[in-house]
Amino acid sequence: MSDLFSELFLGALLFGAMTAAVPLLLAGLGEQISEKAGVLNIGIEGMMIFGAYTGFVGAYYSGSLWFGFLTGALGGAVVASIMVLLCVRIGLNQIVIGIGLTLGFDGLTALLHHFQFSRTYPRLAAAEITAIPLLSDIPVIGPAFFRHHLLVYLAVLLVGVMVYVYRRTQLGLNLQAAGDKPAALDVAGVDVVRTRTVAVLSTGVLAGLGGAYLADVGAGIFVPFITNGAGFLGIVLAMLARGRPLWVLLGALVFGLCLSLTTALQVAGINIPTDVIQMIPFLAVMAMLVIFGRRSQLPAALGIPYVRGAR
Amino acid sequence: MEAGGHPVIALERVTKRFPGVVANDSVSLAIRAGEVHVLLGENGAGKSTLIGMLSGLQQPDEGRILIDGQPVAITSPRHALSLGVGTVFQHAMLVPTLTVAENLLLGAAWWRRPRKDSLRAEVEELASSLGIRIDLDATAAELSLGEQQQVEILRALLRNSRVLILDESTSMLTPSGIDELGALMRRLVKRGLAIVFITHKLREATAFGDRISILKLGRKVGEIAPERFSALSEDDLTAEIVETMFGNRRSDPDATTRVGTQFPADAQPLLAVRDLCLAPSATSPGLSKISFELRAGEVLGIAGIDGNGQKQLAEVLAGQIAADSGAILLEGRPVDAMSVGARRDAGLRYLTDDRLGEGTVGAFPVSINFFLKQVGRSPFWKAGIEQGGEIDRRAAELVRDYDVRTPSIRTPIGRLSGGNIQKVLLARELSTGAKAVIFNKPTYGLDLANTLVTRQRILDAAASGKGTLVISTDLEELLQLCDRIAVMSGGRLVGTVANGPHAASEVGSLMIGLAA
Amino acid sequence: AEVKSIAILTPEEGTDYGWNQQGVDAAKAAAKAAGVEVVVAQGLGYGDVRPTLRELAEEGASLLIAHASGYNTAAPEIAKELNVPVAIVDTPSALSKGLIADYTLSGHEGAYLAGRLAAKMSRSKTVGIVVSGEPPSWNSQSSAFAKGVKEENGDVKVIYAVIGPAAYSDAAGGKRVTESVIAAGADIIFGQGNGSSFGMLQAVETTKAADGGKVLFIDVIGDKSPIDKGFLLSSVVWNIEPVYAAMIADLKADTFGTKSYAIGLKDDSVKLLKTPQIPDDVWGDVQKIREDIISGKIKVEPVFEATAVRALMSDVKE
Amino acid sequence: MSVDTAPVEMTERSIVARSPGMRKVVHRLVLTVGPVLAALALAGLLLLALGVDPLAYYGYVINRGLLSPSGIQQTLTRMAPLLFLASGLIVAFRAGIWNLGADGQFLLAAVTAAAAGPYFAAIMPAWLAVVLAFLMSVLVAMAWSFVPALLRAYQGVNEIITTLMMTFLGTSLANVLVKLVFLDPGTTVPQTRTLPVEDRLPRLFDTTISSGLVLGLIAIVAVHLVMTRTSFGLRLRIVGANPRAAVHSGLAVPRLTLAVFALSAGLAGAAGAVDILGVQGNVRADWNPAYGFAVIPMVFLARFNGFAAIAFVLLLSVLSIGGESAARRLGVPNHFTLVLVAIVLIVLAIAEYIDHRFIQSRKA
Ligand SMILES: Nc1ncnc2c1ncn2[C@@H]1O[C@H](COP(=O)(O)OP(=O)(O)OP(=O)(O)O)[C@@H](O)[C@H]1O
Ligand SMILES: Nc1ncnc2c1ncn2[C@@H]1O[C@H](COP(=O)(O)OP(=O)(O)OP(=O)(O)O)[C@@H](O)[C@H]1O
Ligand SMILES: [Mg+2]
Ligand SMILES: [Mg+2]
Repeated sequence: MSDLFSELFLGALLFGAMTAAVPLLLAGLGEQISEKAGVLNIGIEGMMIFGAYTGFVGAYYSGSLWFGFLTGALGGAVVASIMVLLCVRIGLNQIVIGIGLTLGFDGLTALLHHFQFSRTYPRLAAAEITAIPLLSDIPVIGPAFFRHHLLVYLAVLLVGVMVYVYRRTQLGLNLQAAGDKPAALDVAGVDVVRTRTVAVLSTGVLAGLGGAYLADVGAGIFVPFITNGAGFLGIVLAMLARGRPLWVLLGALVFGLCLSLTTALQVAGINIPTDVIQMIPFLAVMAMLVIFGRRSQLPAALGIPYVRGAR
Repeated sequence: MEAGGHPVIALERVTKRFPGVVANDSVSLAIRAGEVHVLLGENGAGKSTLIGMLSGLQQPDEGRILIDGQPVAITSPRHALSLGVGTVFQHAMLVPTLTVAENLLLGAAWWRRPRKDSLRAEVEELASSLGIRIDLDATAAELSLGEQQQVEILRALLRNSRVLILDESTSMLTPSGIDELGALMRRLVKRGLAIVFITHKLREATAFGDRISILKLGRKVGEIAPERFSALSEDDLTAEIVETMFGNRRSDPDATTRVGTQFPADAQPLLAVRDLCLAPSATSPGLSKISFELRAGEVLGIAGIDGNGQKQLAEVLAGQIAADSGAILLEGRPVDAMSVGARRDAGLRYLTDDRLGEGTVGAFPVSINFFLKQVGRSPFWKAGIEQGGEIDRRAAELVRDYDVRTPSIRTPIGRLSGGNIQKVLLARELSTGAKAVIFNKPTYGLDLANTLVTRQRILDAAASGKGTLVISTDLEELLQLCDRIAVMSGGRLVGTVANGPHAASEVGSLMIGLAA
Repeated sequence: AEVKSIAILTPEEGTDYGWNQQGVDAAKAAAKAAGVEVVVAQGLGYGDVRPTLRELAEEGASLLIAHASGYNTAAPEIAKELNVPVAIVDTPSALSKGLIADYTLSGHEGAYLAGRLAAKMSRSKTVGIVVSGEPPSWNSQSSAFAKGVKEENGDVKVIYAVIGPAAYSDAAGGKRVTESVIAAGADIIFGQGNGSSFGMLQAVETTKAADGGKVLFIDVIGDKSPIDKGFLLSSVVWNIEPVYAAMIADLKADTFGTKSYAIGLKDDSVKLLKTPQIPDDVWGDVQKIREDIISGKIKVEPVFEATAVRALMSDVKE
Repeated sequence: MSVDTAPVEMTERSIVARSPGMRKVVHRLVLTVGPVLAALALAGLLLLALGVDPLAYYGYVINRGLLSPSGIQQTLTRMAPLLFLASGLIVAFRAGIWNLGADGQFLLAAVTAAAAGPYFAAIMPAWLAVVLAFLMSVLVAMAWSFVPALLRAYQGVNEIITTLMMTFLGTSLANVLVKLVFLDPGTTVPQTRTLPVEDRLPRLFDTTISSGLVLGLIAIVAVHLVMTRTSFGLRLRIVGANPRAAVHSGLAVPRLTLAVFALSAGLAGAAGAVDILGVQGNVRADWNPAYGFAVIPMVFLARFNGFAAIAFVLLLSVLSIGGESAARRLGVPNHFTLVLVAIVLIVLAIAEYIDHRFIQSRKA
């Protein structure tokens, strides 16, 4: 059986891991922005599924993946703007609205799919690959990590961008202040509501983009509930990474690898139920928490709506 | 001299209402360049609200605000800053997780790279000219409240404000700190700044002010212009202020100092503390070999600049944190092993300085807050079941005895003023079975009347044979209350002096590190 | 007894070109043929269907077809409670006269044929089986397919991969796993999965085989040719109508619940789909094999347990 | 982690102002019914867009979910596990513990009940078997929350992360147990042995309503009374409203935290147990109704008040039971029920906000 493990196969496994990781990465980075700014964005699953739908529709009717990503990002932003209106502007309970949005858009997209695609199941053409010169020729590694759609590289670049934003820009300071002590940010002359609005909308854009990638590149088709839980993985990643984008990338990759590991073991004929392998990353993280578990400094104002001058 | 410049800001018949209260009732006020304008008034008089409107946190319901003679609607803090109004708020307004530098940089355009270097230069220059020292790279959370206030003042000046507003900024400072701030204010007004200074301490008002306005229940009930201000002697001034604030003549509580009663050295100590040690942390110097004895009926003061381990000492004594080593004996019996609850039962009580933070549950009614430390005890709970009637009866009693001003015993305590919250805490700690009581900053943020009440409670407690430990950053307070005053610095007790004529200077020199 | 109406309950909408659609369509057809009413309750999910079963029973349905292995605990209970005939899947043991009938749908004979076909047509001598879950009816087809491959040509490798837990709607997972299996050398994919099977199809359509040629897809249960782009090699198509028709007949004859129903090659209730991708000579051979199975010359035993199937896979590989 | 404590504060007030009075009840009722109607109108527009007559749809929902004798029985039966979940969440949320792991605790308890029930039933009287299975499930659920509890109590590790992860873990573990450990050899379908109908929790009188409903009601009322009328409940509420005040008042915060987790998870476990021992009889692989996820918002909308929670849980059940029926009759995909529930949630939340504003302005 070992002869099955050709370079080609190993490459494909890692390629699959990467492909599976990208939506988690985007969702995680997105959630991270909201949480930094003090908004617990439980609605991210809803933003992803709607992004997946609008992203697919856009790509399918325009024939352009990039247009699909655009519509996907917009779709996510639409859901996010509901969250902004209800949770950031008028300060409704973020958990209630978050769950409401997730349920609602799961259902809505399933409905839309039913009336639009459930007889034709349209599928997209293969996503065009951008091979990175030289790197893409390395055996295994090359096809695994350097023959992807351009968006994948951009998503990874985004990690660096976010590190820069958090560490080196006023925006970074504003976001952190909005999460740790909004009143102080306000009296320093920065509008807290606006800052959080920006944060939540960015989350929507990234989550929507993640959903669009999942549908357009990951699956090439939209089916109901296609995101099944990716958004919640994003929340877990963001909370574990606590403001460090690199950790989100790391976590996303680990989850992706575990998925491919499943396939690898099966192909090798090793008889472990998929469920067991799915548990590995969570077990690892819990173990880490138990061993190193230190106080997790989540933003002090996380989940608390800000009202100027209230006491 | 500098008084009598043109009004930078003028409020015209400004009114602000909140659910159930008129916080400001057509208040008119002129704030002039080159003038320290002192705002006095009881808790809840409306001072902070007035400030809130000047700094854009709130908008007036009626009346208008003029800047340089032009009516302006100050819509947001950003707007206020752009108009040159810088405010240091009553409650610290720094982001604890950011460094001092980052805090100072907050507010610049969002796409900018934080310009740390140019900031460093500016701060160097400004700070030295003001004679204050600031570590830009320290995290805000590491700073003592005093240092935080300095940072906030600096921030206001960095934004070259024309008007600087200080809301109860001295409540956290030591005498020397207060004097420094006073001197600083004088220097600033010389530069042509306009300053609004809110305090509950008449001494500060008379010492640093040019003009005084007095608020009462939201109304402006009096103003003393610079001319009269300089004309009157300090005592007359004080008298007049007290007159306007309280109607009947009542003397400034800080005026008198008490001569400590000498306790026979062989008297059995009520509370004995031996070599208490606690490891230092990022935010505190910890405790090193703290030892002292407190006798029944004695008032022992602990002076010192805020953040020198006083809070840690109090919490170790109360059992909220465990000491690394050392012993605490109450009536000769060690209590080190006891829990907070057990120590309380034994008669060791702790009245915290953080009223809303840990002293009370703001959302809970006054009645429950009285018994926060007796949850589950009869007669208020029987077999774990809440005895509503019993609780309400006793609560009503305490509200009466301690003269707590609250709409009802069901009012969420967070709604009450600090002064009234303090009365609830006093009632809770002093009511039944107290032997040794630790008071931490007992009158911080309280107005004159509440301050007097609180201090009288402490003296009564001592008179009734309780041992009382008073931690305060307010030296006058200690001089007025204590038999002996110990000075704390860097987590150590650097010396103890018997109260008396020379106590003030001795304590002062101990604070700044000279041996007594 | 007289039969006024029958009702069918499916976990997903009957628009999946698969299990649910075949069930719904068959029920409609059978009802039409027998001239009885049909009630369709679809998209009920895999949760508790008792409320719907009760409601349908009260509405006077003469037969409740619980078309999901997940319903085979609830349905018999309701049958006994309200004394209404129900038909359930994958539970031959539950037969009860006049009350409970079982139809264990297994396309294993067809899957065996598909295996033979795949082995004949694989250029790389490697074929893949991708499933989104391991319910009995799929297991029996997976194993039979593998058996068919091996008996056609012992050198052909079979790669078996399960997408992941509860991956019925995981189209992305379907595509990912299928791509890996193709990368491992497979140029024919035998795919079973609801929503996820569209991901498998997508992978087949967008991924080249190792030799740069086309990868072909063998589907199950339904007929996806309406949405095919030229990659559908075949499908093990189930026609459940005869089963439901027989049930209605047995109800009328009061013999309901005395036998369990099955589908098979002989009455074409299981048949291999002929597509343009299949050369006529190959199709001819396959038809001969079909005869042998019907005549009993070739025996194909269904294997339903997941563990057994996996075990089988690891040694068919050698 | 602090999640918007506004609702908590509200309850605290409404509790201490221990004069519910008809007026308040009516007020609340209006404040619930009104928005629900508004939400239905909103969802009605969507139905129209789908070419379905909203009135007909809602007619079926009400009729099946509430009015028809058998329908209401289904609704009430469905409420049993939801009530237990709600009571578990109330305990946690009031104590400021954001236990988002209810579904994992629910599933593992369900598997335990499904494994233990039939096993015990074979060797002892049915009632005893059910009781034992019930207790075991509760214990398992408690155990499942133990690690997050310890981490929160002694390490300050935020429980939202840990409980979310434990839910992912629990879902997988439940599947592993069903597929590998407790597999019923009698069938090819991956599921546990089945507890015979006659051995399950008794039904009420001659209805099909599971007596789990009664247990659920008892549980949630008990929880409400404990939280609002006893010293233990007050301690938990202090920890929830102001942990530092709890330390200052000498409460043993870590131990209380452990207690909260145990109670909350235990009740979630009880939910799984009553669902299996009362209705399902067994657990199938990949079975996950995710009730907890749907109940969380209901508990918030009820402002952590047990009685209000009963009403909201009823609403949820009516919508899910009635919606299924209406969808079938009118040929709307069942997914519409999801959308309906979501709209109701959001509109209720908005109404709550408006009411809050109204009260404030009335004070002025
Ligand atoms: N955000 C608010 N919401 C409701 N009422 C408020 C609010 N802020 C202030 N008030 C009301 O306005 C009155 C004035 O409060 P304010 O804080 O201005 O008093 P103050 O003079 O600053 O008291 P102190 O000296 O104790 O700081 C209070 O009695 C209170 O009832
Ligand atoms: N949310 C609120 N609603 C109504 N009145 C309030 C509210 N918060 C505070 N107040 C009122 O504001 C006045 C001042 O409040 P504040 O908290 O400033 O008291 P304080 O005496 O200044 O205590 P501290 O000096 O410690 O802040 C008090 O009269 C209090 O009743
Ligand atoms: Mg004030
Ligand atoms: Mg104040």
